[in-house]
Amino acid sequence: MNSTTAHTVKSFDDDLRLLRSMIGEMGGLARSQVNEAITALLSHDVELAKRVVEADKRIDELEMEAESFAISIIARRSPLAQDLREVIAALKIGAVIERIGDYGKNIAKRVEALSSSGYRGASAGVEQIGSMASTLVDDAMRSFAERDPFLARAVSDGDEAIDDYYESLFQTLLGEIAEDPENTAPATHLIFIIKNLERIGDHATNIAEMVHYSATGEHLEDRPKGGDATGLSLPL
Amino acid sequence: MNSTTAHTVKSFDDDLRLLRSMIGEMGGLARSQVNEAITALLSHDVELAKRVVEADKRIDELEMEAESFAISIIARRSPLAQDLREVIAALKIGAVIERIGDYGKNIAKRVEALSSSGYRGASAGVEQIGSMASTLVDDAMRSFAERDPFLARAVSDGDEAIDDYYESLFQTLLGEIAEDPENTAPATHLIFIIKNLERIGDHATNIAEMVHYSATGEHLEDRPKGGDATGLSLPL
Amino acid sequence: MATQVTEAAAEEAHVREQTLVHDEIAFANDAKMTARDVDVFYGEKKAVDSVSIDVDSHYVTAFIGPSGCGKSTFLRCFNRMNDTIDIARVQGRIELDGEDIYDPRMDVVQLRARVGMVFQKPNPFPKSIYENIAYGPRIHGLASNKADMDGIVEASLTRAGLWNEVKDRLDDSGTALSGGQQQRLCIARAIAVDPEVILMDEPCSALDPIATAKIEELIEELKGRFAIVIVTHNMQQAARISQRTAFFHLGNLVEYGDTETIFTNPRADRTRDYITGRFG
Amino acid sequence: MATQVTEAAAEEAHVREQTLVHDEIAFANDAKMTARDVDVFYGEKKAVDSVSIDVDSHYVTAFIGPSGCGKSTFLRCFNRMNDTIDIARVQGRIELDGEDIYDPRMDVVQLRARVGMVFQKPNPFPKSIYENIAYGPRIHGLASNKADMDGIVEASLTRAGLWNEVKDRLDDSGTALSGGQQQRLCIARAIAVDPEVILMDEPCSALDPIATAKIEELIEELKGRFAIVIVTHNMQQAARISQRTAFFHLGNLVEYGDTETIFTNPRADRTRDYITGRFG
Amino acid sequence: MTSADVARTGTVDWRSAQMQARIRKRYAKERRFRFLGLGALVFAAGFLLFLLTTIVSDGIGGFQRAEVPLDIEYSATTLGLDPAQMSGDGADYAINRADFRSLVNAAAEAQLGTSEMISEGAWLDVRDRLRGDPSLLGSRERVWVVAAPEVDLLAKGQISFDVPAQRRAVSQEMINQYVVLNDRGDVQLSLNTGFLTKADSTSSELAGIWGALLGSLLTMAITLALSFPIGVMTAVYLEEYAPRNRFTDMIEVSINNLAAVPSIIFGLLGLSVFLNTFGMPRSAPVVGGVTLALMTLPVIVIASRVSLQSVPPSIRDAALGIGASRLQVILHHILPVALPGILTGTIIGLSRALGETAPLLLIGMRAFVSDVPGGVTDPATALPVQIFLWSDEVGRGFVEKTSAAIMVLLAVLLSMNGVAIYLRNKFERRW
Amino acid sequence: MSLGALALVLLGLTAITFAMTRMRANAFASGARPRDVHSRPAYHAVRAGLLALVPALFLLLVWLVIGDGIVADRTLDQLPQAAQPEAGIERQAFLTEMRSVARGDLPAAFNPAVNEAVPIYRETQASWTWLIGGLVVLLALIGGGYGWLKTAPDLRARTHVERFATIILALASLIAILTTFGIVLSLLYESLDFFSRVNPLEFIFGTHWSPQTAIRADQVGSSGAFGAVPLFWGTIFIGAIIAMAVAVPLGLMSAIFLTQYARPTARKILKPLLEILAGVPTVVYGYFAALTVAPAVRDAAIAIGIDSASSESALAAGVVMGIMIIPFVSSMADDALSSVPGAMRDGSLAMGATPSETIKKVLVPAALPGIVGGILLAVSRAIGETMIVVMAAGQAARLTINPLDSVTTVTAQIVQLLTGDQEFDSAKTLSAFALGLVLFVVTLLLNIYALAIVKRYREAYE
Ligand SMILES: Nc1ncnc2c1ncn2[C@@H]1O[C@H](COP(=O)(O)OP(=O)(O)OP(=O)(O)O)[C@@H](O)[C@H]1O
Ligand SMILES: Nc1ncnc2c1ncn2[C@@H]1O[C@H](COP(=O)(O)OP(=O)(O)OP(=O)(O)O)[C@@H](O)[C@H]1O
Ligand SMILES: [Mg+2]
Ligand SMILES: [Mg+2]
Ligand SMILES: O=P([O-])([O-])[O-]
Repeated sequence: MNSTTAHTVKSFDDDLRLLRSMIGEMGGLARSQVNEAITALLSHDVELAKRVVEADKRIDELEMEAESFAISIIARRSPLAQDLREVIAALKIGAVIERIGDYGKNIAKRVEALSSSGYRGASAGVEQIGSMASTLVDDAMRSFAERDPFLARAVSDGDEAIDDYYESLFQTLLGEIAEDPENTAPATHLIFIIKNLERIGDHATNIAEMVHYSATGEHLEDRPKGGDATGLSLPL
Repeated sequence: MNSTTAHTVKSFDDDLRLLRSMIGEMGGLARSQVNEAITALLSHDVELAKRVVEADKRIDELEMEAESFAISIIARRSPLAQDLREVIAALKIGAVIERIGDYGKNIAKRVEALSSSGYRGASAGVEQIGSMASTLVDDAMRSFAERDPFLARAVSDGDEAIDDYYESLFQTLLGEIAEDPENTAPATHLIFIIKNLERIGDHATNIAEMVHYSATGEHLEDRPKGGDATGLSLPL
Repeated sequence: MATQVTEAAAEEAHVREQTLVHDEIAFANDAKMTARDVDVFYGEKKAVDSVSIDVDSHYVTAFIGPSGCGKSTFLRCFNRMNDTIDIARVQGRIELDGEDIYDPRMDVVQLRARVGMVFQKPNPFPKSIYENIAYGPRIHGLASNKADMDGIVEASLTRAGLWNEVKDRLDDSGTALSGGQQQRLCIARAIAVDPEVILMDEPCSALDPIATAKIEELIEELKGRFAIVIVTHNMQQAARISQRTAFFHLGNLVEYGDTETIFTNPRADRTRDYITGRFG
Repeated sequence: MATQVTEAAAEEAHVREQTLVHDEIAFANDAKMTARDVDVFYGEKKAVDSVSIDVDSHYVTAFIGPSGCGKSTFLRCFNRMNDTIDIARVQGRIELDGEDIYDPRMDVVQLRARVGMVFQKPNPFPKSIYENIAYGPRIHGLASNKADMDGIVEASLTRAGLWNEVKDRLDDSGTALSGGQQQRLCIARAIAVDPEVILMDEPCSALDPIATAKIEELIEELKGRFAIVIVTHNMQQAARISQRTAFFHLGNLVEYGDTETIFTNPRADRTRDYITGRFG
Repeated sequence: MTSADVARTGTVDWRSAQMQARIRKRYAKERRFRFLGLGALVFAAGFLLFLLTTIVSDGIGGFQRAEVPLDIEYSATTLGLDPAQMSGDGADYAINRADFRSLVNAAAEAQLGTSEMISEGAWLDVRDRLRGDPSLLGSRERVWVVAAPEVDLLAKGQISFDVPAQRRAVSQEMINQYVVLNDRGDVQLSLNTGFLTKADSTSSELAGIWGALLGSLLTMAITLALSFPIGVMTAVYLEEYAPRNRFTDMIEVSINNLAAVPSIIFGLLGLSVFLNTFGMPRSAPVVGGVTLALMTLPVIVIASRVSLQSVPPSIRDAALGIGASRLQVILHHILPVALPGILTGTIIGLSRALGETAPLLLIGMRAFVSDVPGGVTDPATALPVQIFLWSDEVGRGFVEKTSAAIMVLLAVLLSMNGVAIYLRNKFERRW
Repeated sequence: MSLGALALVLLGLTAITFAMTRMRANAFASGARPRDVHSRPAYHAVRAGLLALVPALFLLLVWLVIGDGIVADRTLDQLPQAAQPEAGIERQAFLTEMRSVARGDLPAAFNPAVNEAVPIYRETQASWTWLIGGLVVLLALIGGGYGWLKTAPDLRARTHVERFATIILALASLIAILTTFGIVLSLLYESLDFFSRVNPLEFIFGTHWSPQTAIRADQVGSSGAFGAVPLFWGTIFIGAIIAMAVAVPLGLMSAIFLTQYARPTARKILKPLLEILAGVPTVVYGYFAALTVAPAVRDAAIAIGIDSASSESALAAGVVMGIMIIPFVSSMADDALSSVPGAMRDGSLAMGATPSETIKKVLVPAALPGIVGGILLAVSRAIGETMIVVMAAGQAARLTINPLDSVTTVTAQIVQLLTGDQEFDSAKTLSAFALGLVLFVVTLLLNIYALAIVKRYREAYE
């Protein structure tokens, strides 16, 4: 349902394009935040981690800008139908990306504690889940950029893999704590980190879902719920 | 800045009122979800926990309804200024409340694992942080219902207390894991639970912030960032 | 010349291709008025092309569409006001409560009492406010005495939300009111003969936002009691006050359905383009 | 009677109390036109009350406000079109590039060439399209020969986005165009004399949404080249096309500032009430 | 009933017998009313038709005249003409002094037995023939000369034989002679050229309207020359310039009232101001023209103002808005658009003036003028006055002359109105 | 130098000034930015041309009016004392004769003194003409030169030209006022003269009208001779009663049918037909009334047994006048009905009213002020109508309500009194002016009232 017709008032198109590009930029930033946070974590690069923390401000700023701009578009243009859905989706996607950025920052903030702890377990698993999350964000943003409801649906499906992977990593880390109580603090940090990455996956799914709504006007049937991965399946 | 003037088109007021009441209802539901989840947790009431999990669906439904309704208001009424801010705020607050509900559900989902584990530590602390979070949600919803920017500011400030309390509880629980590796799994659950409650506090703050924006048109100066409490101050 | 004709034909074929997007509501079971395959010609020119629609008693139905798409023309078929235009010719079937209104046995005078109309520019009669309202009931013999008539006048004005503003000056001329009040007076006048359907042709386009808001508020209140059909240029207005929206284009009914759906998620491309301001 | 007067006085006092809410932009440094303490009277009646405003070259400035609040009256001060109304009297100072336009030495004819105007209803001359455009340049002697004039006509029509639609029928009458085209023709005509400021008094209120969108698009394109001041009833329109908005009420300038601020977060209560549709 | 919630929806039973009867009555009234309207129009149109047919049937004969043949010998001696004089400047003078009357009367008496059968002015035609062709002098030819009015009546069958002989306009003797002549084929009806080329005369068969027509045309020329420019300028001033003040109010009131002041008052004005005070010549087209100009002025002013007003103000605004000066606005935009209307009004005003009689009577344009006027200060009469004068004549022959003159007047007026209607239809503009 | 030649010279000078100024203005206008040049070259040219033309033309016109008098005076001054005519009529006759001879209209004058004066006259005239001609040319040169010299970029030539045009237009509009004043003054002047001879009360309230008897000097103002009441009655009877009884219903119904029922094609035919009825001159109606209608009325009256019927009857005149007024009433009603907005009609039809209900209850009431105003104007017209009554109503000043009687009207009497030989000094002649005054005042009041109604009505729909 890609609409190729332009608005009679071209500046309306310009506005929408600008809004999309703001969101797109945010998405790109958030994704690289996540990547760099993981890199910093794996390479124990405290400096890089600090930069990631610093860079999050930019995303926050962008989000506020995008939000104001979306509100301004609504106020100025009274968009309807597809246009309205698109603006609302942008508004909500912006908030979600900001959250992804925050997760990235949160991961980066834990880097110093982890690197100073000397604990080096589960790094392959973290790298793996990190790249899964990053890819998911990437796909979600691509579906947004291309207004592609099919890709969006694929993203939504892709989230399950990350959830499963999180479960197994979580088990592993719990095991490590049980193995050596010294590991408790760093492993707990790592648990939070992988939880964050799992949440990033959920949020990417949210984005995809909004893209689907914006493009088709219909909600995806099984709406995956954010913050809902409890890891309940773990035997206790 | 409470506006008492009614719209000339009364049904516009009716629409806004309905939207507010939908959000209000969601808020009430979410708060009782949190309360009941904590109760279930403390009293090891698996049945209650199940009901909480079940009841979350209602919040999700309500959120979708509220969102559609907000979009419909924008489409049908082209709200401006305060009205627009209010609708947008409602849209975003709805999403946040849904998130709070999810956290409540998440807590409830952990009840079964915890109660079957037999671990009974830190319950006083959990009760305390639970009631703090619940109060914060309550205050946030009150500030929303009364369009009260001052109360909203107070909520924003109250969040700090919960963050501090979370830190100390987190330390305590880490200590318990270190003490007895058997505690690892349940304590980790408890860590997630208090983390969730801390996040609920953050989200209440978010709501307050949106209320402030909606009522005054200005963002609160220091915007607290969700998902940003890393517990970094903890010594490792 | 020949190419032009061909092009026009091609264009028309294209238009026909895009069939009507209809909710099931287009053909409601308890419709107050139904139109089936209505064509309207002005001389040789077809202004409305095979439109079928059902108007429900309980809703406000809005007709939107670009200028000249035939909204007014089609609306005026519902009370046969097109009869007053010499060159206008209506084909197809329009029913009011199942009766064909273009049947020769249908009495136009009664039809128009049952299907009232409010026009673009407020057109109160240059008589007193009281006489403006009393006119319809009087010609139709609806009041048997002065007290009856007073009652009708008061009730109609009250329903039109004008009673409090004018009750102390019922003898003033209707034309001495402000534009918005005049339009409400016209609505009250239409109500006074106890119609079943009220047709409104851009009733707010001559009014400022304040007066417009008041009329919209009034329509909101009348909804349910009368079947209301309103033509409007203002999409926001259609979105605000109607429950059903019909989108016309080049004399065709392109889409008819639930207002919210039309404005948030229209099905036809032409509707979407029009609603979102993509006019080519 | 006495009470009425007192009430009126109290009302007025109340109105005055609410002082103007102004951004600093109300008094820009590089303003193209400035108005200071402008009062306009129709006979004894004050229609505009002590309005000060700066119009910037680079922006579209919108005047909004309820009907009769004096928007048009104030707008018409900027090119002294109020001179044509016998009973209108203007006090205060209005400057164009620092020159007082109400100075007796200021020549009205030249002023009006520099400050063009577009009216509510499209008003092309009943002449050919070409002559419509050429008229202004001709009386002001802007073209020295036919080729020059052709150039001006083409350039103006092109800028008004009309050239492609009319280039093959420049000899047709301007009144034979559609309403929206006519209005663009009028804008082209105003552009043709190379004005510095263009005043528009509800230029779209007689047009349908499609034509309106085209005019808005045109205004968007002209912005920056000319200082544009536009009066509009349609708040959405003001929000869409302007960068500065002034809200008038009962002859007062209530608020003047950045359009986005006005429409998302107005400062004055009266502005907010008007914008959000709370008309009492 | 004090509240709105008295639900009345659907309470009216349109099908009830009472309602149906009511409807039928209403439709019957409708038909009666419509019929009355049509009747009024038919009556008005019928009257017009009746008037026109009466006039035409009465007047058509005015364009014909009866002629009888006479053999005329242009004898130089009888006429006292010297063939040598018949060329050069002296010819006219000589011919004018020649006694054609006796020549023709003698011929009539000789050939018809009496000169009663030919018109008193029959000799004029004979003289004109010779003047046209001097070489005829000395020759002999058969000339159809104008017959006497009685013969005219008889030839046109306007003498009814039903009435008793003593009440007939023609003596029995005359009738007998006419029958003889007619049986010989010596009476013919031919086109009355004199009617369109000559001035008034006391004998109906010789009277023409050219003098009156020319008088009317001269009068109208003066009227047009004065009233058109002044009227248009006044209208432009009032519509485009005049500030609202006492002075303009006075002008306006004056004009509106002048437009409805009875025309005879203008006659009084002309009489007392132009004739008695300024001492202008009586019976002259110039006075008639000035008087009628004053009468026409308000018509033109009002028509012009209406026409100017119908130029939408938006055009003014448009022109002013791009910096046209007031004069430019008027000359470039307003007058061109208003001109058809102004011209229509002017023509209608003029045609009214052309048909006007009363004021001309008062300023003496009712005099008997048997010469075609040569200029605007020469005594003249006007077409409608001529009609009035002829209608008063007792001579039976003047009845058809009057009607014929009316036909000419109506023809002129109709063509003027035709032009006005054409102009109006052609340039009528819907804004 | 003849006047024509002088006028030509003047026009030539104007044209030259125009052309030269235009060139001068073109020179500075072509280089400059339009904003630096106040007026377009054409305006400069027109301004200078007017400066050349107007003062000179004014002098010329003044000379045209008073010149002949001056020349005559100078001529007479040069004559020997004895040859000079005495003032007054004699002088007038002398001058007339002198001028005729000088023009060549007369070969020679009867008065030998005139013959003497002619060459002097010619000479004086020639020298004065040359003098004035020179002055005119000089004025034109000075004015044109001044205009040319003053031409500069910042000269507000446009403003000047505009102001000149305004003055000319204002002057033109003065004519209307002058006419009104002329009418009022002349009527008043003559009427005052009349009322100094006849008691105004007698005139207004007297019931006996017999102006002929008043010719004899000893009977001036004698009782009853100038009682105008029968005339007033006759006027009202014919114009306001009989004529209106015919014109109002027929005119109104015609207008209603035309505007509301007739199809466009029918309207296109019927409306001009009515206009023709309006365009027929009154003298034709008069003729028709006198020749056809009056005898018919009389015959009809006799047929139904009224033997007293005269061949000149109020009825005949009134009916024909009524028919004449139909188009007037109809077009006023048509205007009034058409200016009721179409929306009003739609509004009523949409209520379920039949067309005739709409007409009777909405349109006509809405248009009523306009219609009433129109009828009043029609009355004013009818009572001022002259020819029909002159030709068909008769001359008998009689107070009667029998429409078959002959009556006379104010206008008929005015014509009667003022045609034929008149003695301007007689009460009989002057009484016509008194009648005119009454007629004027009455129609004036009617008009003012009617126009006020119509105007207020029109404003209601604007
Ligand atoms: N009386 C008429 N005679 C001839 N054609 C007409 C007449 N009225 C309308 N039309 C034509 O019929 C078509 C439909 O007109 P209609 O007035 O129904 O359009 P509309 O949708 O109401 O437009 P608008 O929004 O401008 O009122 C147009 O092309 C118009 O030109
Ligand atoms: N020509 C006039 N003569 C007298 N009063 C006038 C005139 N024009 C406007 N007014 C009055 O001046 C006030 C301001 O009028 P103005 O036309 O400026 O209002 P506006 O804001 O443009 O309203 P709208 O939105 O209806 O065009 C109104 O009260 C109006 O009645
Ligand atoms: Mg329409
Ligand atoms: Mg305005
Ligand atoms: O982003 P959340 O932490 O609210 O799930």
